[in-house]
Amino acid sequence: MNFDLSDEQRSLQEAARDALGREDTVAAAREALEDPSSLPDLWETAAAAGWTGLLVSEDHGGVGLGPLDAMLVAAECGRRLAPVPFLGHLPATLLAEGDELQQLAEGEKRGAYLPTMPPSDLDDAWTVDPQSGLRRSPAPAFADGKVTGRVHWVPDAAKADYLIAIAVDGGVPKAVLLETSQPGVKIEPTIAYDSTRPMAHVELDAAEGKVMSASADDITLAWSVAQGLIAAESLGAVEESLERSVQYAMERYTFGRQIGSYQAVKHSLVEILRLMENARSLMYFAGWAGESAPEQFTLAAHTFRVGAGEALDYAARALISVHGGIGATWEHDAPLFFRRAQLSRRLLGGTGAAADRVAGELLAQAGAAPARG
Amino acid sequence: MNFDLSDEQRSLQEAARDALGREDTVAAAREALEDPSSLPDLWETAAAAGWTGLLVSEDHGGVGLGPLDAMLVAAECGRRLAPVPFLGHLPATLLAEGDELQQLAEGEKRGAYLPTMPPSDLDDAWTVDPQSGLRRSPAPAFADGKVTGRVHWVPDAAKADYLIAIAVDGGVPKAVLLETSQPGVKIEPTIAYDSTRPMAHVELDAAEGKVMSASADDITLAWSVAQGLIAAESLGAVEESLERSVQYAMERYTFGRQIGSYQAVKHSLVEILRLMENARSLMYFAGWAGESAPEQFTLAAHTFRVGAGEALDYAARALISVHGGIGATWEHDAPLFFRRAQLSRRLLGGTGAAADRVAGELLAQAGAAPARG
Amino acid sequence: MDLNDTPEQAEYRAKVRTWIDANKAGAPGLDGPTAGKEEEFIAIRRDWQRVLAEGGFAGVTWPAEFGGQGLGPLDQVIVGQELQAAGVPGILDVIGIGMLGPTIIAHGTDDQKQRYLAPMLHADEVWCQLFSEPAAGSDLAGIQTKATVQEDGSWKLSGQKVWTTNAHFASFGLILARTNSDVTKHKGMSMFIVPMDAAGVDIRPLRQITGEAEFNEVFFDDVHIPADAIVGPVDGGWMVALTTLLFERLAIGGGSEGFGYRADRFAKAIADDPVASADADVRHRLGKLATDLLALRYTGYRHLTAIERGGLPGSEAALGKVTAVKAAIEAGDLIADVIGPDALAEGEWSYLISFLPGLKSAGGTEEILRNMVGERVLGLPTEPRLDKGVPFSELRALEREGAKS
Amino acid sequence: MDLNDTPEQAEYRAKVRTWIDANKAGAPGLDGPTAGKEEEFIAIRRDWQRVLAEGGFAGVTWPAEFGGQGLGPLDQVIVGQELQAAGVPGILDVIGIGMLGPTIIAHGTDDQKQRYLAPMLHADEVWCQLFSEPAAGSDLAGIQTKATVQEDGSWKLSGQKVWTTNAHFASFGLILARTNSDVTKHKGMSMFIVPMDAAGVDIRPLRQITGEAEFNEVFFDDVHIPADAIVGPVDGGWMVALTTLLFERLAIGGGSEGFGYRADRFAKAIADDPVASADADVRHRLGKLATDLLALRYTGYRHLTAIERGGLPGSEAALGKVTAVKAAIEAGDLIADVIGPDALAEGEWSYLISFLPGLKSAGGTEEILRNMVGERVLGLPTEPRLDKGVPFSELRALEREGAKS
Repeated sequence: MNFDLSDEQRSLQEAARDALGREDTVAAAREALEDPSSLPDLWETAAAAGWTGLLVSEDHGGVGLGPLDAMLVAAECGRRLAPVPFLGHLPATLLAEGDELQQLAEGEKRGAYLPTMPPSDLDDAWTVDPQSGLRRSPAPAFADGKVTGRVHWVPDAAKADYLIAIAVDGGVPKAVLLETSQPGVKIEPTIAYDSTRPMAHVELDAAEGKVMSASADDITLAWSVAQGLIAAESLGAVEESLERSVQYAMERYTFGRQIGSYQAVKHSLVEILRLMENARSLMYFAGWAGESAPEQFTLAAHTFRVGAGEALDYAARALISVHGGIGATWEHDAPLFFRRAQLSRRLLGGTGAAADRVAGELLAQAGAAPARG
Repeated sequence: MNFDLSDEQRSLQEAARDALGREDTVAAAREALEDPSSLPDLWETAAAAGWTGLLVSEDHGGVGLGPLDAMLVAAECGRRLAPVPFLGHLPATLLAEGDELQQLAEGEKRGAYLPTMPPSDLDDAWTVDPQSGLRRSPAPAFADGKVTGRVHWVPDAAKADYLIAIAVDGGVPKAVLLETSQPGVKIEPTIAYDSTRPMAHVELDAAEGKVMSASADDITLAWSVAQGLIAAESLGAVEESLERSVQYAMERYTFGRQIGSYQAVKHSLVEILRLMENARSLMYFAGWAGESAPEQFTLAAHTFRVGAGEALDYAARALISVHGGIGATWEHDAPLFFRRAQLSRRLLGGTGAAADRVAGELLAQAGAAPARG
Repeated sequence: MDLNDTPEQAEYRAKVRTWIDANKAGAPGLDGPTAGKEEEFIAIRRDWQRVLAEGGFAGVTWPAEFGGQGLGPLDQVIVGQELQAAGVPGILDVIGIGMLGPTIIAHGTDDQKQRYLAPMLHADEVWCQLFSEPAAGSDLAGIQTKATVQEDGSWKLSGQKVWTTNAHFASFGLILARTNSDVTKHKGMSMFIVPMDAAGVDIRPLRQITGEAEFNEVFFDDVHIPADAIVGPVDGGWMVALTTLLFERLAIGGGSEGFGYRADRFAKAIADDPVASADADVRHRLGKLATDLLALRYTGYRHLTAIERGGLPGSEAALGKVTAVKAAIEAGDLIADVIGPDALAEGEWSYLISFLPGLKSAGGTEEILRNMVGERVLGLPTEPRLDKGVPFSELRALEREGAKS
Repeated sequence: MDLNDTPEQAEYRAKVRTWIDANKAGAPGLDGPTAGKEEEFIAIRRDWQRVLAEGGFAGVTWPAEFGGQGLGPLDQVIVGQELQAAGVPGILDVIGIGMLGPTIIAHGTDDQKQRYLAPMLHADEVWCQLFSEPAAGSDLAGIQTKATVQEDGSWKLSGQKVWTTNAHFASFGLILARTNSDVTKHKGMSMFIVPMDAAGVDIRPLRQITGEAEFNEVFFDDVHIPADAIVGPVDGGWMVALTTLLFERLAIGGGSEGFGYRADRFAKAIADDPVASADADVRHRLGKLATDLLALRYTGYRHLTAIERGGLPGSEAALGKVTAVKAAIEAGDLIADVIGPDALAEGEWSYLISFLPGLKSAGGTEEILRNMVGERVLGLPTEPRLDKGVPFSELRALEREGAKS
């Protein structure tokens, strides 16, 4: 029994914290709301630290670490609202192969995974987030070696060199590597309520790409890893929100007392702590499952998504509330965490669909093994 | 503008409070948990006060009051957890006719309405609560002058003389008056988690009854009135819960202070107040709509059901919590309000279906009038 | 239960309606200012307030001697309802007419009433309220802005105010300042009228999450205030401020229906999506939040009834804000869950979602509000106070000590 | 991240498993007592504890000199896991072995250890914990049960305790009593061993909402306590009590997985209903509460890791109870919403729903727990205390005064 981070993992965390501490990424997030072009590009930082190849084996130019390591780094990025293009790139490296994989791992090229949800009880088919509304869109189609379809709300696509599209051929998904510059690929950058998450819609019109050897299981894994990464970013943001909230609750006085001495404030801060510790345990669950219990990884990654999402929803609002009116002003940092919470909740299927999948996994287990419980 | 009770309504409330104060119905509720036969029968009280004919015109032996008056009396019953068989009897008087109506109004006979939910977006047919599970059961069928079917969780059926069944004939509902003693009518008393609400399942096997002239709208009205009555009972229980909670919060000390001075307790009691005042406004909404805006009565009665149900869910748990461990013991009164909350939430379609109908009404309005908003 | 007008109210309503019909052609639209056109917008709305005032529909409850109509708060509500029904905006200076004018009527000198009320009514001079400070939010009596009396009886004012609506185009502000630090905090404040164009006044817009500047910060640096600009007695400002807050409560109690958050508006957004309209989770959430908003609407009628009878809604009326903000947050979350990130792009839902966190703290945090209601309505005991009987000048030292113990 | 045993743990686990395989034929079932058969049930479970003790599986962490195995808390956990996996009950006297025995080992005299520990281990004498009182729930140091020293050095004990598990068949209780009212409340308590069959001890079952008596009230009326029955110093009982509570924390930290509330158990109840299994609202609620319960399971492994390293879980571990109760309440509500009133009939869901309100307050209210975590883990300031430095005897007068001010 050792359900804790290893010394190597702690070093990785600290190194990430150091690397990301060099720029005031939170202030940059506010500036980028008015001038998106001002957003710092942290790609060099990521590549230098080896993060671009975090999940790639050393044979292919990576550093051969696992999902938990990736989540730990993502959490540090989330803490600083740092615009490191992880959500798109890392899952892409799980599906790419050959020279392109090497280029991605070494940070020479940037990848973007087109998030595609595996079939679930909600939709018995591969789907992508719709541009708008609750009805999910079908995943792109694969026919005659070509990919056609539209994928919305793709993180990190605007600056990507390679896309990994999931295209469906008679119900079977294929991972297809495309170059963003090639014919038939159109990338439309779109609004970002959270300036640090540049989003794009991707239009594929009979785009011809390289079909990777990834199986449906591999493709499901990429989706789940993406769930874990966005959850980890949220967890990091929660940690930072709690730290800032506690600090203010110690500094601010009302009616002659520090506001942190009032039960209403104290209990709310403890609620952040409770949700945060639960989410951290679920990150460990996902990390452990990714390494030692792959059959539980889908469930684990989605519980982490649900738990971290709930924690950030709560923490971002509490961070504003504890600061009173000033916390809701443009010049304050709290709204940047709120923006992060609002957008994260609705990306990659949203936390609602993640909760549905948690239920689906458990119901399937319960149905399959009626003697349990 | 006069959105308040009339003097007559206040008198009615006070008279009800007086009449119900003669017995310790809360203590009786506890005793009846172990000995259901010990439950006092308040029928004479109800008949003497004219409540049995509250909604019946004077021509038919009633007192000719409206839904708001009935809800006010129901709230007083709820406050005392008094086992007055209102939920079954009063809606029955809305559908009965002739001599039987006169007997019901005068309290000579007891009626029980078999709760039957009008078609909604959930089920496009008339349905009754199932014995168990989320799938609703079809309402009894009407064929060749006879009613066949099973209605579950019928309040007040065990002691009723007349039943009003809603039986469906080719999609059209008919209200049918049956005698409980007649062939083809079987009444099976069943458990009551809340001892003051004796419940029964009613089995109808080709039972021949009198078909009333009630229209589908009348039958829908009876359902909505039943929603309003159970909501009113809940509101009364909330008022009592708040009063008792506040009293204890003033008496009990911890760490040198009255517990009501602590924010956690204070804010929780204020939350009961908030939910209670909202529910009271919705009762007025339902009362006003019943009288002056019948086209809004369905919406109003169901919002009241939702609001009062939420208030009682919260208040009953808070009543226990504020008392600490002792509030969760058998000899304490708080659990009796908790039992009331638990059962009420699941009767007559449950508060969940009521919330769904509120949504359905508003969505229909929004769809029908796309220029609104 | 009767939502109909009394005959007198019906008559007044008819009169209002007739006037609106005759004048609405000249009324501006309901939309806010477009970027870069703020000044023009304000000029138009000033003109419209003047037209309303001349018609007798500004200061409806003000005494006739000050240009008002001497009518009751319900008549004020009728005016508001009819203007809304006609799609026509109301007065520009809601805070001045609704709260500050009545405060001056109650506590001002004759000269002050003479000088200030008529131009306020006609929007020739708009007013702003200068109470809140960065370090005195929930605890208003903790303000630090200081007015020091000069040899000639005039005052010098220094400090910072915040959350000031309309400051950037106001002519005057009503400002609460500390005039004596050697007494307990409630006892050493005075109220003044300050010209917003005085030397030493610096107004800076304060942008909210939405990106819009709904409020301002106002800085005062040795601003000269003449002796006759004090409203009420020296060191008696707290009572004057309470009057203003009472009129605020009246304004909120009478007017709002869930702060403009209407169930039908949110239902419409869901109804547009057939999948969402049939989703049990979405419907459940919609049904519950709509119930809350309808409860607010009918609670509003209960308050109006209380006002009609010459009273005020009980202190529990303040809980309406809690319900409104909670339901609107749930609605924003639901709608954005249904629509997806597109709802966060510019537009009404993005604005709603970004606006609510600020509204939550506006007018006192939810915690303070619950304390107030628990103590006033339920009679619950107050918390131990560390600041009782302590001169303002010693408070911070005491605070530090209290934190350590 | 590794949930596997170390080689030493694996070896110990194999040993435990071998022993259980050899002995489980003689083990009783997991069910609780049936009505009217409580005494028989307890006799059987006493016998089984004796068997466990002889096998070395009771008092696993007790020092060998007192009959224990001298092993670590993780080994204790392994025993529990293996017994559970085999469907075999553990010891009867969890409170005695887990908390009271270790307290006596830490603070008792040699004579006390000699006299009491062995019979406790073998369930010849079961123990109960007599700390809580009706007027001292969250504020344990507010106890009023009084022990008065007699001329011969013995004590007379009077007062009332509550929430006492196993009192009705316990031989001894460890009781916290006030021995000095003239000092502040934490400083005037002492800890005693009291025979439960002593004259003046009256034990009354305390029924819960479920109808079952999980606890007792115990009344003491001039009960004679010999001088050598004190545990620890006179007036030093608070430190002894803290030791007991520390062992309680260790027991809770190491053992529970959501207090037995498992996500799969609840999922099964929903899976039985195909309509519910496909309902978006039901699934959403299930997904969220299951997430909470899974978080608890994996939080438990983090705590075990801390214990394995020789530490204790942090104070935030106490929040596990909040999550467990919250998720279980949500599960009970969900399942009863799905099943309907039938779920409230007798049976597991009815029991669950009725049991939870009591569990919510057990071991301190949620409010006190959040205070504790906020102060210890987040370092937030405490609330002002009115009872600091005040002799116990004057506290009530002060309370009344504080309430008035």
